[in-house]
Amino acid sequence: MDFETPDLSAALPELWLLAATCGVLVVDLFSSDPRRTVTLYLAQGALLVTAVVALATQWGPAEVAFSGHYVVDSLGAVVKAAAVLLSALALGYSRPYLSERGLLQGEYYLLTLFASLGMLVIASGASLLTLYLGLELLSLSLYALVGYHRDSPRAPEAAMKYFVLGALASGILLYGMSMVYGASASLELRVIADVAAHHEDPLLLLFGTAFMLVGVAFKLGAAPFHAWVPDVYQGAPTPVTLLISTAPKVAVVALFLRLFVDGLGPLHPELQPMLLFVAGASLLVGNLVAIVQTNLKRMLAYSAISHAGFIFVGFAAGTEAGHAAALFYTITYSIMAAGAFGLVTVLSRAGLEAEEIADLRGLNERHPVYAGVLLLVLISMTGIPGTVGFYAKYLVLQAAVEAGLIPMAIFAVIAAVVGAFYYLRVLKVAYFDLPEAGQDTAALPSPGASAPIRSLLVINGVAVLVLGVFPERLIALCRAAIGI
Amino acid sequence: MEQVIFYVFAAVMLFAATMVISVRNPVHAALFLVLAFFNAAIIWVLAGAEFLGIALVVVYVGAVMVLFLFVLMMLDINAAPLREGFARYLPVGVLVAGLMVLQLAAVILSARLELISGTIPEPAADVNNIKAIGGLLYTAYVYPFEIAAVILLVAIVAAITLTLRRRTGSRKQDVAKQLSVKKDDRLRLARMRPSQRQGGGIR
Amino acid sequence: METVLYAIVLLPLLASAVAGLAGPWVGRRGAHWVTILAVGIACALSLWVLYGLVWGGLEPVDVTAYTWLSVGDLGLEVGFLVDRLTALLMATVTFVALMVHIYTIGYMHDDPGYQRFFSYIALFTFAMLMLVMANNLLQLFFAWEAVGLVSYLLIGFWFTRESAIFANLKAFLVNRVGDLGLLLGIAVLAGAFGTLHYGELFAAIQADPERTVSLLGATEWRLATVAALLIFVGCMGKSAQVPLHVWLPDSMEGPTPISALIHAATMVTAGIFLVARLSPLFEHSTVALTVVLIVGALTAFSMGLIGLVQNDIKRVIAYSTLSQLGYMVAALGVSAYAAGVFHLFTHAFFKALLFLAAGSVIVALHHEQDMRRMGGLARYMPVTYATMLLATLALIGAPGFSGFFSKDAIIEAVGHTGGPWASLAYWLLLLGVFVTALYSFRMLFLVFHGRERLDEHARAHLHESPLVVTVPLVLLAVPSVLIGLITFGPVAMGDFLYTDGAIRVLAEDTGLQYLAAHYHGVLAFMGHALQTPTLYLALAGVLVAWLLYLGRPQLRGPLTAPLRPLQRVLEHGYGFDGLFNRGLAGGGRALARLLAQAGERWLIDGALVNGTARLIGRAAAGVRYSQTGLLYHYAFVMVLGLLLLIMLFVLRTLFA
Amino acid sequence: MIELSDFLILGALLFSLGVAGIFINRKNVILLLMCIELILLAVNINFIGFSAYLGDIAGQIFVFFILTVAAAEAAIGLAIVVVLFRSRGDINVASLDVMKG
Amino acid sequence: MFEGWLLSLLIWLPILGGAGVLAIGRRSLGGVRGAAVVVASGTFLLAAALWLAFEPGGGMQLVEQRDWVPSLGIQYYLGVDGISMPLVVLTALATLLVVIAGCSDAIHYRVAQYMGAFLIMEGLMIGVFVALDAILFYVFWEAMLVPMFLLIGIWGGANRVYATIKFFLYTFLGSVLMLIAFLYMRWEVGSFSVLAFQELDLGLDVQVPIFLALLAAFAVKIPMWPVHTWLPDAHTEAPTGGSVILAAITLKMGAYGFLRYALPIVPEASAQLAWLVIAVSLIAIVYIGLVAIAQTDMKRLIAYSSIAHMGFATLGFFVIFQAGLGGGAGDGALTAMTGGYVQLISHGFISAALFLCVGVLYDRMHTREIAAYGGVANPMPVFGALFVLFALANAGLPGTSGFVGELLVILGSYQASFWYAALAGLTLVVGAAYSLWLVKRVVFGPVANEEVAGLRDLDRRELALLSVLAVLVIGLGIYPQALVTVAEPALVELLDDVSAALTAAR
Repeated sequence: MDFETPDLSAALPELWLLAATCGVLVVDLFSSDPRRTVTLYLAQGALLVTAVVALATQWGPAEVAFSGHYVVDSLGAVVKAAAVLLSALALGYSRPYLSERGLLQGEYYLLTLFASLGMLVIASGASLLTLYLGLELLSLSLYALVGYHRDSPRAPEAAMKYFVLGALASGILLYGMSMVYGASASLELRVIADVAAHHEDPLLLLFGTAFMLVGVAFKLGAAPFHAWVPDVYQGAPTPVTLLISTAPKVAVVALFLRLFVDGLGPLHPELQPMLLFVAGASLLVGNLVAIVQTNLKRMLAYSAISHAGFIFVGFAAGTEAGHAAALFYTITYSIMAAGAFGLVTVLSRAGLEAEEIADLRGLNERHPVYAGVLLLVLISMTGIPGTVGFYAKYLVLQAAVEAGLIPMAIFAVIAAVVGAFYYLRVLKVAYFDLPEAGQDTAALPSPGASAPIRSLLVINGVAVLVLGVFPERLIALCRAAIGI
Repeated sequence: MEQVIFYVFAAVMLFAATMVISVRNPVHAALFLVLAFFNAAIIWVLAGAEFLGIALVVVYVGAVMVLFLFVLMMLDINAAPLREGFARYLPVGVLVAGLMVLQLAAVILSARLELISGTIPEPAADVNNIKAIGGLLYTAYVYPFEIAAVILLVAIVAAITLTLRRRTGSRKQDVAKQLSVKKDDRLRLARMRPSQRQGGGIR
Repeated sequence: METVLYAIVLLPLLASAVAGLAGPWVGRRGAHWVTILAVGIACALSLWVLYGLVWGGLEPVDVTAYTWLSVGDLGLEVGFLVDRLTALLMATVTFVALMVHIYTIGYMHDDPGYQRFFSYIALFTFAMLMLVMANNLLQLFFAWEAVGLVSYLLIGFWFTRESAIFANLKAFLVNRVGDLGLLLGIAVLAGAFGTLHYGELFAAIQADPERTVSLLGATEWRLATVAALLIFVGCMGKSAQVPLHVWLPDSMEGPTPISALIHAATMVTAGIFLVARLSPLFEHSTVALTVVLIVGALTAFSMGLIGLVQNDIKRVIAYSTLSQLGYMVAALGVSAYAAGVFHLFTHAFFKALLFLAAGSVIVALHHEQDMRRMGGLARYMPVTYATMLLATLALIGAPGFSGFFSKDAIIEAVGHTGGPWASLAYWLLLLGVFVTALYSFRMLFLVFHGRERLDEHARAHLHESPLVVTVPLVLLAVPSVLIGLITFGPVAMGDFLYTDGAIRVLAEDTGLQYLAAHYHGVLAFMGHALQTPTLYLALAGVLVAWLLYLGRPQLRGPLTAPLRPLQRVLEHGYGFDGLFNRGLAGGGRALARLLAQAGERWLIDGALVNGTARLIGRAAAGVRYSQTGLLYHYAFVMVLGLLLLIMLFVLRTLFA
Repeated sequence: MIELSDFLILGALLFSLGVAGIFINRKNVILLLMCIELILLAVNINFIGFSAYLGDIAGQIFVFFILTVAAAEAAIGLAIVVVLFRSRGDINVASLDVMKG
Repeated sequence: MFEGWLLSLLIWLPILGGAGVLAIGRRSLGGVRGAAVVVASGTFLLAAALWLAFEPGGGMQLVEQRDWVPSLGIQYYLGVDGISMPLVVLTALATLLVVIAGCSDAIHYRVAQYMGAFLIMEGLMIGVFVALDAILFYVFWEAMLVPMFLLIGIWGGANRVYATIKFFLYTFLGSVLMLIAFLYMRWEVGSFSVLAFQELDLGLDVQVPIFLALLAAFAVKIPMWPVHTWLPDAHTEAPTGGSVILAAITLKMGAYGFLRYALPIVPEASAQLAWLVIAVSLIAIVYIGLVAIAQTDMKRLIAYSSIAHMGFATLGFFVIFQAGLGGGAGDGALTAMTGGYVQLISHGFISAALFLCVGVLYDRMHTREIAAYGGVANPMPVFGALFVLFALANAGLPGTSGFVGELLVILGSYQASFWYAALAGLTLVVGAAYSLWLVKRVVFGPVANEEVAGLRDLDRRELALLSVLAVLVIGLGIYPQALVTVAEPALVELLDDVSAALTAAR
């Protein structure tokens, strides 16, 4: 039997990140720095380099490698770059929070890096197997990260819920994959696409597709597979919440596109009603329940559900524009979510999680700059023009309208209006409420963050605005990634 | 003949699986799960997947299930009070599970798909299952294989992160922690609010 | 000529601006001098114009001064139409206004709002001049509203008095009802003919008098009738015809000079002028004319009756104004425009005189207006008494006095008009004469004769008013007495108003034409009066008044006892005031509150807007409840979702 | 001769049992992990059935990887169970309700 | 010289200036006020330059067209015609007044944010009026909500949170449907250019939903009955400046939307559904007028009167289909539409003035309850005079700007139906009732209490602000031709387009 050494260079970003992760592991082992500065910078550096490598080596027309398990294309490059950059951003916000709670250990960075590696794998997965493994790599790292704050009363519970439900979702996804495999006799998405396009009776494929959709919708936190989202967002340490709500979503969008576009694209007409169902349910549940939340992280979790609904509207459009819209939406949403959770991180300090909405009372009075960031992020999530959130919704709606899904588009915008309410409620607390008389202002959260992190937050907020005024680059990038 | 063997072992496996989810004692459940795995292994061998059958027994029964039992016993959980409510929710559970089986069966047994008529061919005697798998693993599947390796690494790191207790008794000065102390970390002013409406209308 | 017209109009405006805006700088003297000077010049120029038009060979002027707005084909302009009708009114307005201005110096002597008052009355003069000089309906409407505005300001001049600001609001709103009619009438005309210029409008109507307009469904109405009736609603508002008269008695809350100005020369006469000016339109609608006649006659009689039971000296005169306006309107209703306008003309003098004289009394008694606390003043205030007596005689139509000619002409004209409505009107007007005499002399006797019912404080300071007050009285008394003798022939009986087409009468046999045909000079007319019941009714009225209030006051109780219910009705003004205050104003406010409460707060805001919000909140709470926090419920929901997907979308294709 | 549908039905039953186990069970969290193992076993049976039916070895290789991942998953799952137990002293599923709503 | 940039300057000078004011922050109160006044004045001067540079009847002018988001076909496309230009100038004027009014001690809390919000909003509102790309329009349209939300919420009255959230959600809901309509049209036409939209030849079945979507946006903004209830709340709770801008400008945005979008893009549907708009306009005039009478809060009363007055605008715009569109004797369509347009500008002056007046009182007494006042004219004669003037203008007195629009609309709508004119004409009575009853209870009468007795009259700044508006109110009332000359050609063109489209459809 010939044993050929495969051409490893195709997977350069993954290999680099894996190598770098191992390097970080070793370095951290021998580092005695309690602040883990070296580890942090190495990890962030590794992620940034990964982004560069991905864009530099993988942008271009699709090429398959590793016997059909790996695909090199622009979508992968963009998703990888976005995912690792967002991961790096999440790391950037994390240190003060962790160090104040005695959580600052090298493992945190390692797990984040492993999660990022899982995202990379997903982004380039060209077979059911690779996608599954990438998803598990991502998920397992995240399970551990959610439970990372062992002494917190909530984190273990959140981790347990996340784990059990995530494993269930994986099982359902796998069941679907087994059906698709049975119908197409291959694990390779190219072959599956070929079979799907020429199958006269795609029932079994469709059957498998429904199961797989559950798995993907779960990971994206779309209703009715959303139940984990609020509990995990609330229970996880805030920097982890930040991570969960950003980078993995981008990867999961890639997962969707790989599975249901590259692979089962021909089935879209049958798939569309399911996607609409998921989209509608997410918009409804997310926006409704967010209204009655008092915990900021939980509220943002429900808002994440509703945003997942919007992403699914883009998927449901089924056109390239729709896919590009979903990708753009996810990336920009991640930037906003990073800003929001970043703010919570920055405002928190030991002994006080600034995660109740009421904790923001009088923020504008105390920290007008932070209040400004909050304003930008939240109105962006609302979809007000001038911020990037508008273009996210815009692209999705345009795709929906042009795919003839006008009722869905109308439903989505009305849901967005309902959603505007709870964002406004937060702004109301931050801007209109003053610190209560007699309330010691010192008892309110104040930034325990260092200057770099504060500027990071401001940059994050301004990015929302700048991208909202000059969205062309990013839109063009996302469209090019899809191939428009 | 094969059919009979299949049905017998399948029946035992289903019984074992049922017991897993219904017995009172989690240790018994784990043992029933072992039983299910054994039966599955036999069925797999019937279908020509000898390597996997063996691996299932070795890896699962030998390692994973032992881990389960180990944790179960380590945590020493009182089983008795946990039975409450089981019967109450059972009908709904059975209903949904039954519905699920019906749906799955409806598709699998649908005449439109030729799954019913399809038979599993006899495993060819000359095919070496282990060799075939091994040959592919390191060539066509090298990339997934590497990822699997990383997954195991993650499992190690994660398990350690989550469960390893660093010694807490040692006195160590944490300057960052000292610096970031605020008044409220030492002194907590209890703020008593009048009972407040839950659910966040505009206040 | 045009320069003169500009000067006449703009001088009072400028003076008003100076007195109003620069009040603190020009001071009190400055304010009254500048306004009096301006109105005086305007008066002189108006007389010159009148003279010129009648004797000096001036041609009537119709010029456009300024394009206010032009939209598409519709040009809305400001311009002057000065013919004899206008000139007559200009002269009257400016003359009376001048007298009022002078009189005001004395009357408002101590008032802190001195400059403001002069500013207002000059503005009033300006607005009225604009009104009578307009050559198109839009400008007329402008001035019409301006008159309303200034009257609003003047009635509420003492804005700290609740009653004053109630009265001015009422006056404005009631006038606005009339204005609505006028505006709609204008819209009808503009819509039909695309112009608002009098000349063009009249020509257009003349060309097609039978033109119709559809209002409700397919029913076609004659355009002339619709427009005339709508415009007459405007007239009813301004000229205080029943039932839109309710504002006028209350307007007595204003300072007395303004009452004089409003009731004599401006404002209330605007409606009469309007109908006269639009005679070419009204002539095309007998329906409209009949309505005008009935409304006028009803007003003339019914308002006079109310005058009988008033105790406030100014309110008596106010009701007398209402009654006299009714006469004028009735005259218009029988196409006796000349008689109506003539009565307007004479009435301006003696009514102004009545008010100013009453004002003289009021000031002398330190703002006492209740006649029950007067009496026997004749000996203290001889000039006031004399002028008031002359004015009263003019009012009741004593032969030879100016009022005699104008009122008799109206009554005769109505009497010589055929038809049942005219007969009814004739009887009402005749009875009105008796009533007029009764309440006029009742007032005169109560104020100037009999027992002094003054309080001591008032009596101590009682003396004749200063010259600045009495001179205008005398100056007004002269025309009150004489003007009829001089002008009756040409203006009312002659073709003064017809030659230059200011007024057009279509019918060939109106009552007035009959009179004119049988007119043989002033003396003959007076002689003829001896044969008519009018004179005797007036005499009877005077006698009854003397009997009840001077000669045999003790008879008053027994005689009036049976009439007590009637008295009560009269004291309540036939219930119009109640209807207005409680019914319309109160009802309107109740309706408004109902709408605000039920429509806005409950239905739209409560049920729809906040209801939706509540609904969403409930739904949210419901869905939230499903998030129990329990792992098995979460898993259950997920599995249900999976089953739903399969059932709805996969099995569908299986069984399709 | 074993029919493919037999395999698949077996898988389906096992899958349903596993899923039902997750939402019926209110007891021990570890039982949930066992149920997950059941689900994965069901998937594996499907894969092996198809693999044999199609004569394609890829299905078996997938099963191999699933076993690997399942082992890793079990390790992490049990680690979380331990953490959970340490933090609250029991691993009752019904008591995992601090966060809700 | 800079004409090619004039419109951009008008948009961006206030926005960037506002950002600069924000940056000054709490460092220097004087600096903030000075900078804000300078920026607002500069913008106003630019607007004045715009008026001078504008050629009446010259169609779209000062056009700027650049790519903005080329991959979506969104352009940075600006231009003005006779319809938008006066509104731009009005915006600059109103903002200048508001900024100057804000330089008093009444605004002492977070002055930089206050000024910054107004300036940024000014740029956005101007953007709404000059944008010729639908998405650009939408961006400005929506972005404006945020500063207004903050203005009401931070500096508003006691019930401000309810009011501002209601305001935001209501208008947001209306406008998102418009966005869908834009997206649909862009799908049809391949561009977001408004002018391209106007060329679009859509079937009636498509036009009607588009019209309804646009109606949702514009009706809420104007606002029309029954989606008006955000307005009284927002007006009431907003700080004085916020009320002024809301009344003077943002309501006009809705009306402008009808002129720029609804009528020219979907003329057939507009004609088809004109009865609906006419009906609610008449309801607004009569019903809302009555409701205004019952108000006990000054600002609420004025807010309701705003709704009633905007009913005249919408009546004027939509009665055209029944009032002899396409010429003819009297040309009621043009009359009505011009009337509606003049009403917009006039209402901008009058409502701004009235809200400023209420602000003057509020700054002194800190209550808006009518019952707390009475006899204000005694201690404040100058104020009383001006207040009476504006109230009379609000009641549509001839000689003030309030009359012009009402007259033209009544004349024009008579061409459609006598009863339209009659119902609209009821405002003569109802409008006078609520305006003057307010005057009676607040300005006139005996001094109500000690507090009123102690009021001081207008200071020079207040007097200057109100005098400017008084001059404008009277000026427009006496010489409306100045405005009509500018706007009429554009309105004629609009009417021609609409009538041509209707003819073609038949």
